[in-house]
Amino acid sequence: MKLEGNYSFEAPLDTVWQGLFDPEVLARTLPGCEKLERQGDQFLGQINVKMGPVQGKFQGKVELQNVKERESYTMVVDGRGPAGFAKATANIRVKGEGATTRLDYDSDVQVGGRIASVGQRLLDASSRAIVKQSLEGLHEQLKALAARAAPVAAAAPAAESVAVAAAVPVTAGAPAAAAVALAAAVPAPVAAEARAAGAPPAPLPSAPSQAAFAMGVAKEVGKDLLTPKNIVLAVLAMALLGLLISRLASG
Amino acid sequence: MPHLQDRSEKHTAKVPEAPVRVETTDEVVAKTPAKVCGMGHRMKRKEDPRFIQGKGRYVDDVKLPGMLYMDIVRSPYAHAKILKIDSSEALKLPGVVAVITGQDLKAAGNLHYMPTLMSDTQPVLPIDKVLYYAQEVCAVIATDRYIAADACEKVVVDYEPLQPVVDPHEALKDQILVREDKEKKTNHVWHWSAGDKAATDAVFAQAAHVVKEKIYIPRIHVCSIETCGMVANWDRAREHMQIYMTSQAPHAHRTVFALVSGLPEHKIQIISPDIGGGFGGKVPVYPGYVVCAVASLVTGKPIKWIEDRSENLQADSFARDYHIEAELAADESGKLTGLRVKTISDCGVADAAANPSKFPAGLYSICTGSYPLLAADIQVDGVYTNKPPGGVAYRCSFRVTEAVHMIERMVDIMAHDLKRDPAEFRLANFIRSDQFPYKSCTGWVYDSGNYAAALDKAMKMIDYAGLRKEQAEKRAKGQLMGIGISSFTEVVGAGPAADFDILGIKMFDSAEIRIHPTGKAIARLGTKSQGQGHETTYAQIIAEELGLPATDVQVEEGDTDTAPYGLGTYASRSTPTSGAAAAMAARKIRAKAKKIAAYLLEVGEGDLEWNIDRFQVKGSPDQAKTIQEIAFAAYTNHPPDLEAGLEATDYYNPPNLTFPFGSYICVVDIDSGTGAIHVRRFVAVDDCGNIINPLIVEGQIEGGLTMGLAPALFEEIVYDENGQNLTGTMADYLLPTAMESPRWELGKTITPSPHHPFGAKGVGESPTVGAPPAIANAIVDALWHLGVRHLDIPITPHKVWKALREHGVRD
Amino acid sequence: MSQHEISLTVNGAAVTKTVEARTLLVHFIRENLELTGTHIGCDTTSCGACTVVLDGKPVKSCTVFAVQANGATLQTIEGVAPDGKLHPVQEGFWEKHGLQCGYCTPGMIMTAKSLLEKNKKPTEQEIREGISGNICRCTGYNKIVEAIQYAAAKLEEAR
Amino acid sequence: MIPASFDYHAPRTLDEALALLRQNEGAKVLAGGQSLIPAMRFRLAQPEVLVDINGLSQLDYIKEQGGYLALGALTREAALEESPLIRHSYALLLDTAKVVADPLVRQRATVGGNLAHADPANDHPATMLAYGASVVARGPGGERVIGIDQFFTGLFESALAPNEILTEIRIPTPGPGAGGAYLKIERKVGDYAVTGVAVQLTLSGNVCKSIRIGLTNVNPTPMRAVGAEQRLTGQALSDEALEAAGQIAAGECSPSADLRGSEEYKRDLTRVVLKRAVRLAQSRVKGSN
Repeated sequence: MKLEGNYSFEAPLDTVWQGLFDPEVLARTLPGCEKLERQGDQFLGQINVKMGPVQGKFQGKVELQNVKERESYTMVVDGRGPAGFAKATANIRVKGEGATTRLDYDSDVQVGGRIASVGQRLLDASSRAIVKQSLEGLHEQLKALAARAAPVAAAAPAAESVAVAAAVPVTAGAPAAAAVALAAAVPAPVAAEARAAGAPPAPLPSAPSQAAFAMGVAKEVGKDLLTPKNIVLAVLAMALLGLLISRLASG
Repeated sequence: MPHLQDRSEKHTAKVPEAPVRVETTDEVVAKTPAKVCGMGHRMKRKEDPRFIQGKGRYVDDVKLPGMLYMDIVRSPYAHAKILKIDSSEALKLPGVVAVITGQDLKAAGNLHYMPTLMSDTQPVLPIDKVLYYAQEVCAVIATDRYIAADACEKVVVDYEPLQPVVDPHEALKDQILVREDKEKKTNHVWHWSAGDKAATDAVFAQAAHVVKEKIYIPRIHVCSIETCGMVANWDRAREHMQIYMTSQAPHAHRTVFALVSGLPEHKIQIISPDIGGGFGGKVPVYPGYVVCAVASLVTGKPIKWIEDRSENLQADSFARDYHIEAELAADESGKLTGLRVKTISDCGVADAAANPSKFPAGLYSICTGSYPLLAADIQVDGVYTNKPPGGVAYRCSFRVTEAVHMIERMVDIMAHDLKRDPAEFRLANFIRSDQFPYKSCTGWVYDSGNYAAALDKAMKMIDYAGLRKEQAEKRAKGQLMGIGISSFTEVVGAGPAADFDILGIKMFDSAEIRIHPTGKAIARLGTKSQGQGHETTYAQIIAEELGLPATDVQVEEGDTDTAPYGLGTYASRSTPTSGAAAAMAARKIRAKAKKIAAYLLEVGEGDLEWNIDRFQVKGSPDQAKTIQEIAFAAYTNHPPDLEAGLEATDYYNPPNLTFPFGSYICVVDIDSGTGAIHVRRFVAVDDCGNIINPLIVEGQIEGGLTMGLAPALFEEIVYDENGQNLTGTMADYLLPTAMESPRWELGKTITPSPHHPFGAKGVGESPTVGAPPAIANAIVDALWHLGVRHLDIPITPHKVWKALREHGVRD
Repeated sequence: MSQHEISLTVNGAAVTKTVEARTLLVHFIRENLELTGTHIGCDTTSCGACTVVLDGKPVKSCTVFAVQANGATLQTIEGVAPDGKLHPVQEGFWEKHGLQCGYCTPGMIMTAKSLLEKNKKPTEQEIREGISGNICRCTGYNKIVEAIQYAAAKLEEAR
Repeated sequence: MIPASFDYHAPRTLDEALALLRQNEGAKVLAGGQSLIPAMRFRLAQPEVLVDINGLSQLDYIKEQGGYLALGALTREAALEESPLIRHSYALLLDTAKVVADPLVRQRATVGGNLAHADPANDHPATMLAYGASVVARGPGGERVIGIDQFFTGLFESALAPNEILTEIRIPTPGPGAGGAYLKIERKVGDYAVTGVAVQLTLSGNVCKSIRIGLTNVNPTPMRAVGAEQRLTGQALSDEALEAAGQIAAGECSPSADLRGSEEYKRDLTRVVLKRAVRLAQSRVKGSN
């Protein structure tokens, strides 16, 4: 499945790029995260996704490649769980256009396992919905960040390829969305963290419940300072949800 | 096992020196009285009382003391390396007994691979790589099926995903190798040909008209309502393996198990209980069966394995998957002359088709159909891809559906191109009834036929001329209506020993009849009913031959300890083979009965004649002995020079296949706004030779028609580019309900087989074979004037809508 | 996790059993009650092979938990002709050859029986609609429709 | 396919049910179960606690009162089909009830569950949007009424809080000149819609005084075809007006490609079916023929 599109943020390039690479927020806001550890250059995580009627544990791995400062990067997401897997490669490009910033993405998404065989009807819809919501959420987020005017850690991932632990949704459509959302929202922070911290990040404090995300990421973002990562996770969760609902009898 | 390679088809069947001419009729005549209920009677089925009261016994109904349950962990990838299988968490669950992996099977004697029916190999459980989505990775054995399911979720398999190859055309480039375990480093499995290329080239060079089309016949699934399953029960003390399994061919499976496991064959008993539909899906041996049997050997306990529907729809029982390029030639007058066909057969990861050994493309070369072509050149290539093995029949005699769909589509395209009425065009081109027995240019000897009679009858039944008039009127108003014809030739009843075998075992079949002293009987046969009504039809055959009431004949099948060896039920072979064997065994009994009757009546055998249920003295019918009296005498008062008892066995080797045929006409209305297709009428005239039980034959035809409608309009197994099956449940693999299935209208002609003992031909699959092109032809007929030449099945409203919009029709 | 004692009436007899909450009604019927006439054909509430009559309604027993049947009245195919005297619907299926492999048949009969209780003289279309939650792979449905028509006439005669 | 383990509760009263939801975070309400149980069988849903509300017979009713039709949330689809009241006065609802899944599923499936599941492929969301219905929810803080236009918040997401139970659906009683219809295109019985159009309108002569149109399975969230409604409101229902409205609806929905067909196909089908649904609703307006 291929997903591509673009989004225009009402924020300058620097704000967007910094927003995309804020490690602190990332670590703090992983919803449902039960475990997050660094293994060398890789971050491995486990997330327990609960969305509506759906629930599932997933192991995730994220790698950021070809990071070009304030320009582009590639995110490779690999998430697996008992219900299936999601793999996605997303190319993200940002470009300042005066007061606004344009983000272009294209991604190749593969969802497999039970989720895909049962939830075929939701693969495309949930992926698209997730991407849309995550970008809108990110936009809100960036506006909130800008408003707070807090100093943001400089994001300059030097590592060629850094893996980030992330809860990767294993649901249909989730992958694409996840990839894009992650790519759009979270990449740099992780890279920065990996480089700067050099030690495993502390276990994440309890994150907002996925239910809240489910209710609508966009609605909530502004007031609660959701990080991009959070959004990504929410997106993933949503994707899962979609998958879960699967193609079943209605009623 | 060697690859089957570069083979061309050879036939040994010859046109008989003194061919028997047969007449075509359309009335079933019952010669026996209702009390006897021999052939031709609409007898209510003997097996039904148990089914309508919930007393059928299917494999999942078998419950043995101490039985454990097996569930299978399956691959989420179509192609991946297995780095690690961690079953430690699963084993911690209370009630989990074992987790069996490919390594375990290897250690148990290289059981991690098994032979397929086509002498290829197939992984049972993989050790280093998975090759298709939903492949069996390991099996969990537990005390309860719920616990087994829980444990499967706890097994962690670490994969390194690999790029799969899903499209057979891509696979032929050999950039990704599906079977690294094979000596030959290619995905090309075999090449096979039939006909005569040079002669065909010559015919095409002379042709005035040539039509060309690409036709894809997608992968479909038999989806019998009962899935596959097994209960294996290894008795350590007796060193005896008792297996209940959903098997259409229990004897052949016993032999395969013996060869694979090394257990002596007499220590293996396979019982095929009631089967909830087979349609070819229960012919192959699947990995689950092997693992289940091994699990019983390992644990010493009975093990039950029953597939879920989604496992069934994703891992086994697949059919078709033929990519066809066809060219059909005709001369100036519109006489069909030649056929050229190139086909790619997508085998999946193994050539596990359920075909006779020497026919890797099944009986596909029957594809010259009902037409006396001068030459044909048929080429088929088998290709490996990262999909589960396919090639089961789906209610079809080995690829005949593919053949018939192709030729009937091509003939229709030719007729339309030449602006000829498709019915008139067929009538002008058929093999004439006086040409039978007819040897086709691909080597088949058609035993009998009268194609024009069947089409004539169908046209009358449906008022063909009236429909064409209606169509013209509607077209003038912009309404879309189509009429489609299919005049198919089937080939069933495999088969003659000279050409037909499965893993070397000749495709005879068998019957054993014992008459008890009180004149009741038991008959055991080598076939296995999956709903065809064998308990009734075989009893009627024996009733016809011996005059015993059919109700007095108990028919048994499916237990390899008691039934004579046979190859099983598929490919419409039961009546042509075991049915024939039953008649022949009955005739042996009758021959002995005659001796006994002569002894009792104190006359010479030459003075006796047979009359329905008795031998009577010629010219003196009062002097007679009924079969019951003779049976009693066989145990109480038999001739001193004759053995006691009254029984016989027959292993019947058919001299030729049988060639049922028919003509179907379908009428469709198409909604130009939505592309919706409404099958308004469907008339099916079938000729299956002499009919044993008209009620059962009607049921077979109606059921077959719905299974022909299904792939024509609904069913397709869809994979994405990564080999992920997207149709893994009945919610996405669409089986027709009573609402989608029209009311079928049946007619018949009867052209008996000249070589079959009672002139029957086999019927269960003709409608599945004949219906799809009739439907497809009707839809294309409705759209032809817009410029639509062909649509691949399943023809969905979406495809029709697309064609309409592309050709400027908009609601 | 949770275990529940449930009491229900099955084919006229009172039954009390303990079940796990997640036990599907169809498994309870087949495994615990050992009434194997009710079959399983899918995972998605699509095929109807598992149809039973629960509190007077035909339902797919694979999509109900056994614990939900606590206090209910349940009829399975085994309860349709308890004394061996066939119900007109069963007769119809036999007379008209409304079955082949027999696997979908119990579910089909339970649905047909309920249909005729609600609609005494259904048209062919109403019969087809009424059985559209049950899939038969063998018969092509013509003869199932005829079987139900036969039963409707037979029941009408009896009234 | 075997569900994972869970704890099960069968409350006798609504208050008891609400208390159980409060006490068990992540508890899931089990109504008809025809979507939830299959999801559980595939282990895509693994709720730790199920609160089965099937014992709350007080939620099973169909009655007209105070200018609206009140449906208890536990009303089964089959009950709608059989209700004389609905057969007489609620053609759109009757159309819908007849095409939800299949006749056996409809014996258990509930209207409340169909809405609360918030699956854009379900049939009742479009119908309730067309009716301008409202939904009654009970939570710890008591009862609130949610307009249907505010009810669906996302893919499988509704305005119901996790500790709330949907108790009633209210459909305004159609006035004089009102008519409705639901047309669903499905591949076979039991399938989700390729597209579905629910129309409820009020005519004055041939002029459409008001109209609401709901669409099924052509958007991530159940939606109204607002643009199409605007195009038709106050207009004579000419072929041109219907075609224009159909085109607007095709543009304002956002279907996804799946095995049912392409995005383009679903948009075009929505256009075609919308025209037919409006015509059918029009033909049902009393006295119009």
